[in-house]
Amino acid sequence: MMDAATISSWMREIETSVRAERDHLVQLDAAIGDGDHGTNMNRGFEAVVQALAADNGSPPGRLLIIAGRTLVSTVGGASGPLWGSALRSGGRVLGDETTFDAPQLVEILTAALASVKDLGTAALGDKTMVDALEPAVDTLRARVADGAPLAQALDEAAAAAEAGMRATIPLQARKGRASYLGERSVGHQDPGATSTALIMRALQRAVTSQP
Amino acid sequence: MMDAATISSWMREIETSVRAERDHLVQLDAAIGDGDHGTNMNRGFEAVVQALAADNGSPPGRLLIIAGRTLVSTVGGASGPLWGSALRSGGRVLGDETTFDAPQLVEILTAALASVKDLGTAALGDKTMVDALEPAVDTLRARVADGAPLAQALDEAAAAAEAGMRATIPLQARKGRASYLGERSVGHQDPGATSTALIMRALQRAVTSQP
Amino acid sequence: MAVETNQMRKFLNDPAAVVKDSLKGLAAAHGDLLRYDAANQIIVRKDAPKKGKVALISGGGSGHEPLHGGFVGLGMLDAAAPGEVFTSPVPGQMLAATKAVDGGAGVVHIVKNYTGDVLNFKLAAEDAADEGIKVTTVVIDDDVAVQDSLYTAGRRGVGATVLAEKIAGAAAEGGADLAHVTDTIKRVNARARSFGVALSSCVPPASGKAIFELPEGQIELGVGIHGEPGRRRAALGTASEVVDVMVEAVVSDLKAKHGSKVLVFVNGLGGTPLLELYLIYGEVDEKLRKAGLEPVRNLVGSYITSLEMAGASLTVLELDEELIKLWDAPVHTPALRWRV
Amino acid sequence: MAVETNQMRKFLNDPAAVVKDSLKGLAAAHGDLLRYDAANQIIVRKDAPKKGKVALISGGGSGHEPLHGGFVGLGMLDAAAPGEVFTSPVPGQMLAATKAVDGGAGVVHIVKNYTGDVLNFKLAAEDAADEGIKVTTVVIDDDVAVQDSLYTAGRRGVGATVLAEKIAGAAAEGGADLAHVTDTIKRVNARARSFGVALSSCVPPASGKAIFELPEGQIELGVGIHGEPGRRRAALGTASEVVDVMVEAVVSDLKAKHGSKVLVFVNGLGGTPLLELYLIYGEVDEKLRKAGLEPVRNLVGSYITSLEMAGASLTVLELDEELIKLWDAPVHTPALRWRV
Ligand SMILES: Nc1ncnc2c1ncn2[C@@H]1O[C@H](COP(=O)(O)OP(=O)(O)O)[C@@H](O)[C@H]1O
Ligand SMILES: Nc1ncnc2c1ncn2[C@@H]1O[C@H](COP(=O)(O)OP(=O)(O)O)[C@@H](O)[C@H]1O
Ligand SMILES: [Mg+2]
Ligand SMILES: [Mg+2]
Ligand SMILES: [Mg+2]
Ligand SMILES: [Mg+2]
Repeated sequence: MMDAATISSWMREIETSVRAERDHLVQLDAAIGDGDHGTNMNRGFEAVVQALAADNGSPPGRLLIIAGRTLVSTVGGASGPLWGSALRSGGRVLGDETTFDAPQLVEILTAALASVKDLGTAALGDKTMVDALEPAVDTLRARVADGAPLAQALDEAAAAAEAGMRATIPLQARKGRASYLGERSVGHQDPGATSTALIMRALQRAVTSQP
Repeated sequence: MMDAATISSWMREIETSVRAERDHLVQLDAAIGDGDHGTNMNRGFEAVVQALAADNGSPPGRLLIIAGRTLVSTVGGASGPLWGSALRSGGRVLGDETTFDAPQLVEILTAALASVKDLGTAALGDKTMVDALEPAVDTLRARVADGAPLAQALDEAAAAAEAGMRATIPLQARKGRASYLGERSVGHQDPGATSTALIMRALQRAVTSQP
Repeated sequence: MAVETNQMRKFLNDPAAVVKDSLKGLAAAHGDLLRYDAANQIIVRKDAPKKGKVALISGGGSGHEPLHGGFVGLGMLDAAAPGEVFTSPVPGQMLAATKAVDGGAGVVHIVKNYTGDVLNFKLAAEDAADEGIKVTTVVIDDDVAVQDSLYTAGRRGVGATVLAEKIAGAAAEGGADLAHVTDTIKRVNARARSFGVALSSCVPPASGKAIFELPEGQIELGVGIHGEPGRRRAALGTASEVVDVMVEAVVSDLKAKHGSKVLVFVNGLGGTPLLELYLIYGEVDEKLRKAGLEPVRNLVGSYITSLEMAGASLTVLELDEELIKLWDAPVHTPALRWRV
Repeated sequence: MAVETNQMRKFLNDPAAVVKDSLKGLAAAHGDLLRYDAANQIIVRKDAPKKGKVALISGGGSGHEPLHGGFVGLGMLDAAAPGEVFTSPVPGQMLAATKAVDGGAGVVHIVKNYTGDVLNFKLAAEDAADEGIKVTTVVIDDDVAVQDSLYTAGRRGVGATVLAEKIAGAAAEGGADLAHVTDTIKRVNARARSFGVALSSCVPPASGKAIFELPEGQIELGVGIHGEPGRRRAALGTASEVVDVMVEAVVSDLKAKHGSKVLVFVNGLGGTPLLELYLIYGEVDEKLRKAGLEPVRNLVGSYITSLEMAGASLTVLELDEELIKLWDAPVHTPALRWRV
């Protein structure tokens, strides 16, 4: 079973890897955007970790909602509202339950993906974070349904996100700033898909490193 | 004896060598001024050559006055009024005489030097064109007084101008833009002294190449 | 002077605080017109809220100064919400600004069309609605360099934003209601087109690195205002050739009636001096007249910038009598002032 | 776009024609205020000569825009004589300008203290006097970066020129006579001090090359407005440290009475965006108050520039009631406009 601690360590894992990859994300965004994705995500998840550290005893769903609110109120840019609402809708799935299992984790991520697509109106292939998030969620759902061990399902989901991230390279962007470049967006990896892959890998680490 | 043809060929000789040294003069001025001395002098003497070509039959003194007016009305910068009034006062020395001899040439250049110093209030050692013009005029006066052949006297005068030009390198400028640099003006050759040396050398060529 | 240096050609204290430091200075210089609410990082018109007046707010990433904070004042914006450099502000800023200026007649959100701006303003508008404030939103998308389509993010909002803020601000100052002010902004956006070119990149303070490398003698055609490269790169020709491209792009898309009166906005991107902007204006004026348009108003200067980027943008607005009247109406802000 | 490229980050046609092309555009944009006399290369106020009004003219090298042409209009200059870039205009231009604006009450020549400007204006004033026009000349020399002495060219004229043109222009518009207008300019010059710093060189169109090389992380202290290097080079510190140097240089030389009201002019040299200029203003305002001076008026923007040079200058003018009244008086020029 997973609980509030799982969410907290997921957020800490994200903060660590986003900070480590900050400059890389900035470079990717400089190539086809405006060069701030690394600083945006870094600022946001630093704030999230602080907010959760200050929290005492909220259930996991609440923690996700707090994390989402924090992203919305600190990131700005496109990624702030998108990941912010994603985590908020994910959190609402759990209500006040203190623990959650694999199928519920699938529901959380399904709700998160839905709100990203709803708010951003991006579809698979538009060269956005959706290209990493959607395959990850689909993979997790399928493997959990097959009854695969969660650790393995999450590993495959993260791998699917990473594959989706790489698959954005040849695409021409249809959403976000990169779309302004038209053909010139081809040949570059989407920064948001890249940070999304980090977020899914962080989830796998958070869950498997659990006692 | 010298005449109007001497003045015309002097101006043509100046135009040729200033055009050839244009970029060098620009570089010298860029180091301690504002990088336009080469273009200024080039613009001015091109106009002078045109003006004299358009003239028919004016006496040498008038030609110098026309040349001076032309410099004043085309150069701008510090060098325009300075060389402009220099040639104008030099020309006034001759009135309407159609020929002039070595002692009169000394008078012309003496008047020219006087008006530069009067207008610009620069003294020897201030790191200006005066540092090239004054030794040249003094040398010419002395050698002509000694009864030296004019060609030789002019060669020594030009050499004195070139020595004065080089002697500006270690000086700290007290006049002109270079003075704004204070100690930083030390170690650079003054552009105006450099073009002055070209002008004196051009005079020597103009006179000696005479039939 | 300290040995510790900052590796940019910029006057900065803490690069992370550049926006706050600059807003502090703006307020210190123009305390007669506006105040800086540091807690919410918003610039608010001094006499706001004005009872019964429709309020206008705008916002977006910083680095485009004087946009938007420099346009707060009489006859223009009631508040501005500046984000970090090139990063959209967060909804909390727009919500605070909306509350600070609401005079009961409603608040218009003027939003440049960038995904981040649109989404953050959307969340703010929802929150404001929850608090019972009437909010309308108009998205500006005048940049013809970007191909528009249902399936893309659509065109960027650039120069028309300045014109819309001035013109709608005059309408609001004149007592127009929420529907009319909103409609006026939409009309400006519908009748204006822009195209930008860059001769250099710019250096965001946070990264300290140029966003792209542009060799001398090359030009980026179709750039926006966030240091992003343009649609294509070409050899830099004469100003006349560059202006041909800008005018053709704008005019062919605007499709104004022959003989229309137009407002011409020649905007500097931050690093291009006025000497060149006026040279460009001369070319634009001549070419527009050849194209059968009549420039009757103009604005020449750096009003919607991309930090210190060398470059310029052209915006052409087709005018009618009402728009001319509103453009000429009094305005008193740090960056635009006339008739007061 | 043509393959033949120009090797600068500039919008140019023929580099040799940049000044004329730009003046043409200025006149096209502001035909309501001024006209361009191309034959004499001067900008003249539209309604000049104004019978009985003292006329003000100024001039100097180009590359400092909006100075001087952008300051021609109601309440400021009657004419401007722009030379080639960074090169003094020739006497014929100032003579033509003087004749074009003389309304019988006399003409004041406002001259920035550069040998070239001083000598060319001197010759023009002599010619004007020969034609029976009353001309007075005031030389502006407010730059404290330059040590003054009887035996040198003396201080440069920089920021105070803008303030003198505005303030004396208001006096002339208000009907002051030649002696009073002349004296007003002298008072402004006597009560103003300036200091400039650069973070980059600039590129004159004629040569296409930077005048000096300044590595990133270095600053030139005490620069003028002709792309010349400063008095010394130092490591670039924080904005606060740089402003300490500027304020200390200006205040220690100005020696204003404690508690004096001052006008603070934070000027951009062309390539430094408003984001930074306001950041600088915030620092200056704070430090001046600490130094016991009271900023009651300010001007922040790029008004006397050095092409696209990155940098800024600070000018502080000690005010009295008359100077405040004249500063606040209506002005309507391309670059400065209020109360009309
Ligand atoms: N409409 C959208 N739907 C989903 N993701 C989007 C959308 N627009 C942009 N993104 C994602 O956001 C990323 C950019 O985020 P960021 O740089 O932080 O914001 P901004 O583009 O405002 O600077 C893009 O790489 C892309 O993955
Ligand atoms: N007061 C002066 N007296 C004599 N020569 C001067 C004086 N001021 C400047 N010069 C000369 O003028 C030269 C610079 O000329 P130029 O570059 O054409 O004008 P500017 O300095 O106005 O750009 C200097 O190198 C110096 O020799
Ligand atoms: Mg970005
Ligand atoms: Mg020079
Ligand atoms: Mg951004
Ligand atoms: Mg010069």
